[in-house]
Amino acid sequence: MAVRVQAEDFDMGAEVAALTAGRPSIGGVASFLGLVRDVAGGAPVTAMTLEHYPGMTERQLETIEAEARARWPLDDVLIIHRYGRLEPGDRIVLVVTASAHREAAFDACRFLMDWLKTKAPFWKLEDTPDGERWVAAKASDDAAAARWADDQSTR
Amino acid sequence: MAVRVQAEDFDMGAEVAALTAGRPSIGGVASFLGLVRDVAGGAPVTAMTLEHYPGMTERQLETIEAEARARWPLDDVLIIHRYGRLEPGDRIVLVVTASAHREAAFDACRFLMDWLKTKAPFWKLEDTPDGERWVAAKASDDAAAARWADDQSTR
Amino acid sequence: MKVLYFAWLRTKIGTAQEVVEPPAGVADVAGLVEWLKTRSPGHADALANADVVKVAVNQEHVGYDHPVGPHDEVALFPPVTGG
Amino acid sequence: MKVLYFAWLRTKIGTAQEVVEPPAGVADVAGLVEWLKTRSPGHADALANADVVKVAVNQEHVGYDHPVGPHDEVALFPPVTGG
Repeated sequence: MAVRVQAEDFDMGAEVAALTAGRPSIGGVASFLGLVRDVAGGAPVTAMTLEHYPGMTERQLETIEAEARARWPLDDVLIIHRYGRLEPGDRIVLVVTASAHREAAFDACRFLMDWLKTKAPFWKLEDTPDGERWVAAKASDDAAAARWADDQSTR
Repeated sequence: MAVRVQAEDFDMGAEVAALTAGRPSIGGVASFLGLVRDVAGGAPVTAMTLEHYPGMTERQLETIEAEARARWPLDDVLIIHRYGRLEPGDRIVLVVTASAHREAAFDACRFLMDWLKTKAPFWKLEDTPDGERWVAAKASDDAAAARWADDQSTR
Repeated sequence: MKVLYFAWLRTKIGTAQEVVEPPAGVADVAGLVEWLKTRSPGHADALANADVVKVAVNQEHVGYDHPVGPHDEVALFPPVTGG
Repeated sequence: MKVLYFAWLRTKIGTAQEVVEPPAGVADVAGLVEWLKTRSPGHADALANADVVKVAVNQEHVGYDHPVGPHDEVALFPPVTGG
């Protein structure tokens, strides 16, 4: 169980190396790294501030992680999500899933990102040339998460 | 276009950092890291030697990469595959896909791994307590690759 | 009862959290939200559209029919946009 | 014509590559494989089951009906197991 909510940046290579070190039962590690883009909805973004709900965020991420571990045979899971002010190119989120086999790692990683997008209490405020703008939730994220609710299979 | 076939180990964190540096159009990076397991088919594995077909390997990986770029809007792709003698816990393969959006990155990463497993000319020889053993191809890998041939959608 | 506001609910209402004592008739989230709307024009504006106001009670996502009591921590926020 | 063998085809046949001059009647992969089987018991053993012998001509995956000629590089190998 490893869930971290932090303002600080993280080192993806070091995190994956630490997670896999001395564990030769792991055959595949799937990862997703989310970065701040410099454009959103066609408009330039100069910075972004991630607000969150301390306490609930950690609780929600732990719930999501437990759900992934119940669904797939995972050797380990790591979720890191940053908050605070970030600039284009900065790392926002890292999800790492390790399993004996690649199918479980891929499925679990995608599941975690889809649920994190729709359940973890974070809100993005973008700085644009026209001022600050709260990011609207995307219907496509709801649809992505919903497919896991409908489908208990591993794809 | 970045495909590397090498005996040397690689640094996943440095590779992902180099791929994303100065490219704020990238919003999501999906990765898959394959490692040598210490067990296969229930039997212990003490080492593994990866044989390949120099020339054809690079050509095949470049073909697979071009196919992924044609199917999904990718900012970049990296495929590294090692050959030679490896031990449990050693890194074998890294596939990294970068896109503005996570769906394309996830789909392309999985596609590349599935096709790499069934098209790239590598063969694994395992050292076990009972001697050397050539790894048999898995029907599940053929099935995984076949689903991309049948299905032009992005899942 | 402690009520927390996040993102544009927070900026419209002008506070991140407040301690409130709703009347005895307020027994669930729906009743609480209706009562909160009467506290200020900012509250009324922020809570006008229930479709975009999500709720957590004691840090768990819940629906508008979830009960609320004096010792609960109730959070109101727009749909989440992390990841 | 250059013929390459990989993995257990290589170990059964005892060589990684050989330059061969098949008779004029050998025009495709299927014909080449049949002729190669006559070269030694090791060849016959390695090439006995076509289901597990895959082929590349000039470094492209092909089927047994693919033509082969004197200047081609033909590789014979088991199903791949990389990744």
